Amino acid sequence: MNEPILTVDNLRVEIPTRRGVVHAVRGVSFTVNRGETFALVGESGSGKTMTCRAIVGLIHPPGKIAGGSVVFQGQDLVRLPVRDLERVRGSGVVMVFQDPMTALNPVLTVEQQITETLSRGEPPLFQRDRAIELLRQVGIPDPERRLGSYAHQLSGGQRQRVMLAIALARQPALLLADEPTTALDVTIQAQILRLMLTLQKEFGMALILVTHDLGVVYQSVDRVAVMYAGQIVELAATAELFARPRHPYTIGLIGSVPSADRNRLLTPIFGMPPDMIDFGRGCPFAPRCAWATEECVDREIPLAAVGAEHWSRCIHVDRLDSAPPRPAASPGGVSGG
Amino acid sequence: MQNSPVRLQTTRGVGSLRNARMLFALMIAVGLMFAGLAPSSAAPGMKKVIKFGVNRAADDLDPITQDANPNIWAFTQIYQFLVKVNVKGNGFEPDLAERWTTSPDGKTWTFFLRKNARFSTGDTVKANDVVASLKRARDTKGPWQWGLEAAQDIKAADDFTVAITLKEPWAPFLADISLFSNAIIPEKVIKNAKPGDISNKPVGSGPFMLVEWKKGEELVLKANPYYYEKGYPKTQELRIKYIPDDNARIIAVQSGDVDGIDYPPFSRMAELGRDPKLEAQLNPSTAVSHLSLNNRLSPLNEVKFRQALAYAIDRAALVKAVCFGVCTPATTFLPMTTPMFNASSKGYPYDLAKAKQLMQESGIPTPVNLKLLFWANNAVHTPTAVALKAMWAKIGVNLDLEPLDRAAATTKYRANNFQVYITGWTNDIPDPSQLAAYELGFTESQSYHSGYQSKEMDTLLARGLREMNPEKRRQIYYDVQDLALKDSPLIWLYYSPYTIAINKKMKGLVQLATGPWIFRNVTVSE
Amino acid sequence: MSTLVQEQRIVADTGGRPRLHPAMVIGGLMLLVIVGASLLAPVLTSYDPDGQDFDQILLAPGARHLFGTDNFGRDVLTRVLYGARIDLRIGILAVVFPFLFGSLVGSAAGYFGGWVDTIVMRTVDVITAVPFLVLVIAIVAFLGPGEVNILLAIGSVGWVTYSRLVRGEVLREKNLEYVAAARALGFHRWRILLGHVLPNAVAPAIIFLASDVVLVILTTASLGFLGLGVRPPSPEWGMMISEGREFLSNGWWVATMPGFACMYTGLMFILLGDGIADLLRVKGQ
Amino acid sequence: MHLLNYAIRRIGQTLPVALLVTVLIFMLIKLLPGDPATAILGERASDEAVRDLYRQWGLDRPLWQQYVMYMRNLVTGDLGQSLRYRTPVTELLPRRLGVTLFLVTYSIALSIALAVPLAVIAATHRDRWPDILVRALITVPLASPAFWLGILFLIVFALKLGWLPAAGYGEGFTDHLRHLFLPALTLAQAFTAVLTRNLRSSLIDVQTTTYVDFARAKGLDRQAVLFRHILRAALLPIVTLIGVRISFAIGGSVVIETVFALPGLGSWMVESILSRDYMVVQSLTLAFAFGAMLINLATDLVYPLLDPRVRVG
Repeated sequence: MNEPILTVDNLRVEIPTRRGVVHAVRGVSFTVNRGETFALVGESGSGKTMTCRAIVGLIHPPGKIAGGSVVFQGQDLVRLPVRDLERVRGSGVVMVFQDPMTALNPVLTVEQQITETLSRGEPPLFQRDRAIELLRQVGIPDPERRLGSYAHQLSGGQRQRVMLAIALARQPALLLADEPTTALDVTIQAQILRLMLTLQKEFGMALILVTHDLGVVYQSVDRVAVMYAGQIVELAATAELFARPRHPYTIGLIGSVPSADRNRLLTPIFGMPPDMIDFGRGCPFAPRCAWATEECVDREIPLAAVGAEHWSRCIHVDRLDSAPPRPAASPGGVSGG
Repeated sequence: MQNSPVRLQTTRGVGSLRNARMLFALMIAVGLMFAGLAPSSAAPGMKKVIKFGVNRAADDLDPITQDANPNIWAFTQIYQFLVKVNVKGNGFEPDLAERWTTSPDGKTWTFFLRKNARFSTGDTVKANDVVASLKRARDTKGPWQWGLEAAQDIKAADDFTVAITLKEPWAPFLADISLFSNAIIPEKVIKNAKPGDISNKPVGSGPFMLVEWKKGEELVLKANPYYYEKGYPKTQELRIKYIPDDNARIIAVQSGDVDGIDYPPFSRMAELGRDPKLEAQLNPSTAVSHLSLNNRLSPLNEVKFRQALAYAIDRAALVKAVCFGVCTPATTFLPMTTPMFNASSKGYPYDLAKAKQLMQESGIPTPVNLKLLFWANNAVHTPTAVALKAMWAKIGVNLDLEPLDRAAATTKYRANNFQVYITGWTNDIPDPSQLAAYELGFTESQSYHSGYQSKEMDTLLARGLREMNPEKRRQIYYDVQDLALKDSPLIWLYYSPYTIAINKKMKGLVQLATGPWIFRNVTVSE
Repeated sequence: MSTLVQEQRIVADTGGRPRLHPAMVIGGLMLLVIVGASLLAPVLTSYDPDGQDFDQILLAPGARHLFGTDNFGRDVLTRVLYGARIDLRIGILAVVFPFLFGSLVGSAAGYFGGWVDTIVMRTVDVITAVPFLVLVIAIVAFLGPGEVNILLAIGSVGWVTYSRLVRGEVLREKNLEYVAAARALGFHRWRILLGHVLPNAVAPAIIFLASDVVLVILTTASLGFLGLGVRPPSPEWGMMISEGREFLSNGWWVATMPGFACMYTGLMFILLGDGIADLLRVKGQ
Repeated sequence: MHLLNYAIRRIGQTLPVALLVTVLIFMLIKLLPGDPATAILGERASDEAVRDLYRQWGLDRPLWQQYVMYMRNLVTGDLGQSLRYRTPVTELLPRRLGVTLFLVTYSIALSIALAVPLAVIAATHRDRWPDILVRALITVPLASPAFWLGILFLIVFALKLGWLPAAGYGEGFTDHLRHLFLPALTLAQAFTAVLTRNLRSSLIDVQTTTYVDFARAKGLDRQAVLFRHILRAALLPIVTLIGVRISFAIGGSVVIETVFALPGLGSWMVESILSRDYMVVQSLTLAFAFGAMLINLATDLVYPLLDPRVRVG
């Protein structure tokens, strides 16, 4: 069970711009096991999407992977020739995207987009049957009729299901899902999420779920990595993380999750995410952190084990259980600029 | 008048002899290979088709209505005439008429037809065909009726004799009868023709006949199988291709797409001459380039002003800039090649001082504004206009250039709605009378629309038409040339040659001074 | 200010402030050079653009005549420099008026719809049904050659493209919220159209403008080729090219030098156009 | 048969336009200074001869009568006679139409064949030297007069290298391909440049779309992604461009046909305008107008087939 299928080590992604180099991913390392459900959580711009794109080799130029490795089933995808990488995609790793409207080709039918994914050489009739079967598996009613539809003729939920059908066409071992429910109606979000988890079991895949919503994560994933400013700041099993968050940012995130408990106030995280171009050496969260001290700004802070299978990038781990020494940064406070 | 036909006859004889031998050899060779198949008459090593690129397309092949050279020059291939102009353009030689006589009073001309001439339909050319054709030419309204103006009666004496009675003795009659509009067409065709038939499907007894006409693109002519002279034309097919753009035409001959082209611009002659594959020919012509001045308008009605303008033109420079040296400054209104051209005339040499003095004498205050009308997009007119502007500026004349497309310019000019107009002339007959009447006689064309009118000139012109003594007639035309220069109703600029460029493999092409090419002797080696 | 989830774009151009596009800078410099050179022509060369010298015919480029001389012994460089004035003038005038007229008509058609739209668009259809060059040739043949007539001919056909472009944009813009808002505020419709809609709708037309200048200069050249260009002895480049084509083999410079000038100007306007397009796109975002 | 209905309705809508075009051109050419009789008979013709010809052609009648006569003939399919060639226009038209259609189609095909690889190279190497090179390269033809380029092509390829014929149209399809290569290439220059520019930016837009990412992410190889997903979508806006451009190409053929001595519609049109061959000018204008109309219609009809999001109507 604990056999790793993906090992990401010290992954770095850089995007040169006119203002300077954006360090989108800064030395991210984690492991995903076979059949496991793993979540990458963070604000927009924290580097979680870039991490996923880097794993499947889909960073748009001029952005590039600046270092590190992505070992999938024994192969380093970063150093793999494009032709071989293409072979790994689809049957090995697949990524699905946030907005199914833009992720489906508008001028190809559902059938065309499924069958082109299937391996070559199968007779057309067989491909058609496979397509119908896949659509049925993702819960599309009347799949025969839907084969000839175009993306714009489907509802949002149906589009996401079709995208899943396409992604599963070659039974991948690992599915990367980048905010798969964000673009959907709230009522449908849960359905899709449940569907994904069901399919994950059915296909025996590992799943990396990327989300900014800790609420999504709570009941459905095995382990969670919290990202901030291109780094993993905390990594732990889900229950452990929610029970014993060991990073101020995680605490902030958990605090900002709406819950059924009406008595609890939402605690916003004040301040702005940091500038991704010009970092100091210290903790990038320090300007927004209620526990921050001089030391936080002065030195680089490593990801350190803080418990069993629990890592955090905070030097004040021990003080986090007590109340913050001062209120968090004031509204409109320090920005990254 | 005598020399050149004889010389031509000789070369023709040799040519046909050689051709016959070759033909014989070929017949044997081909006969051995394809017994029973009709042999091609092309000599071995010779192309079966001549391709010739021209700058204007033929559009109408009815000889009596046409003014445009491409049509006229096609007539020469398709039709025959009673007599034809010799190569030099200064005399005549027999064509359908083997010989001719004049009555002592000079009023009756008798033409004796050769008996072996046949139309491309196979019918023999007889006197009734000649009579019908000439009557049609004389009696149908058109620009060329003057060609038979003098003919009162046209009769067939017998099948092969035609008698023409004139109103009065007419000096240029033989020249007139050689005019292209007097081409001989079968009487049958004339009688049965619907309007446009002759224009589109011409029938004649010339060396070639029209087989296909892609209008505005190509004329396909094939040898007339009944042509009276055996062994001619030497090449079985002639394609006249319309390639209007100068560059395209030159490149076509340089690259071998066609065997020859007409009118390469003067500017390219030196370069074409250097091309080892080509022969750039400057053929004597009857072309005179001139300015028509509107003598009706002030200050152009002042003879001194017109003379000043004429003196102020540096014709040598014009020849350099416009003709790249291949033209000759004009000294009289007549082309150098026309009989009775006065070679001792000095014309108007470039003399700026004299021009300025004449300007002063005329009392016309400067600057004078003049408008120059000319054809746009013409390789010769535009540079002429540009040069004139600079030259006349020196005597205080401010020339405003007005280029118009051909149709618009011509209409304006014909309506006398112009001040100065660049134009030019080519003779259609080897005699000064046509040009003299047109350019200096008011009745014919208001003196080339200049409006010039002179009793003295009119008298001279009338005498010139009727004087039968060659020496006296010459003197009359010398006087005409002097008077024309003195009155200067027009300004003559330069004489230009015809230009053609042909592949050196093409032999036997002749271009008459009146313009038409003669293709009957042409061969092109492979 | 606080948000639960902060947005930040990782993509380039985070500044949001319009930057000077390099194409714009190069194009602008080129424009400066050619305008300067044409204005300073009398200083830069001692020759007269129409000054003929029959002893100096078709001289190859050399020290005395950098671009050689033509068949009248005129200095080609001098003519090219003076020609720049004419070509820039034709190019810009023949574009500005159609642009103004076309934009106005097109926006009115798009905004008011109904019979205004019908009349305008049918007129546009009629004009576009005949190939541009053919129509211009007919009009120039009618008016006679000359600079003003060329301007009129090109202008009377050229506005069509602008009116189409602007109409399409106006149709899109007029349904946007700000128009409804302006209407709700009781602004007069002309004020809404000219003050609000048009400035937003005119961007594609402005982008087209720069490439249209190139097109106009080339059209003028084609007219020259067909004998319908400006009047000689004007040193207009198209005329120079078309007159010089007679000498391509024995005096290549006569046609080639103005050809290069034409290309230079074309490149310049294309760069300027790219720059403007970029600027407007940044603004539009 | 929804499409058919639409097509019929569209043609119905454009008929008044075509009618207006005939009026416009009829007026325009009749207003041109200069007349066909003078153009044909030349400057030496007698006034009488010119008047006769006018009467013969019916050009002495009032303009509106001439127009009615023309339209009446038109309805019966009679385009009138070429005044200059004394031949029915319908007899002269097919061959010349063939030349121009061949030339224009050929040039568009060449444009696409050139522009697609150029644009792909440029877009995939965005802002790197191949892109800069391509973009610099295509501004050259965009900014040079077509006839000038045509003459240079003629000198280099027909004359110096002797690879291709210099003039004419040839007989038979392969011969046409050879003869028309240089003219088509010259005509294609400007369009290639425009197409490359548009296609490049279109490709760049499409390249970064999520559906292309997804196509890659789901394991398609580069060829499949390029041809099925990127090019197909990127070519969509180009279809409209081609429609617009064809009528441009027909206009451009006026000059190209003259440079290369091709007996097509364009050169015929100019010749006919210059010789005031009224009937030919009218007929050709009508032919051009119908052509433009058909092309617009075709674009409108084809577009929904290519892009399912767009519906006819």
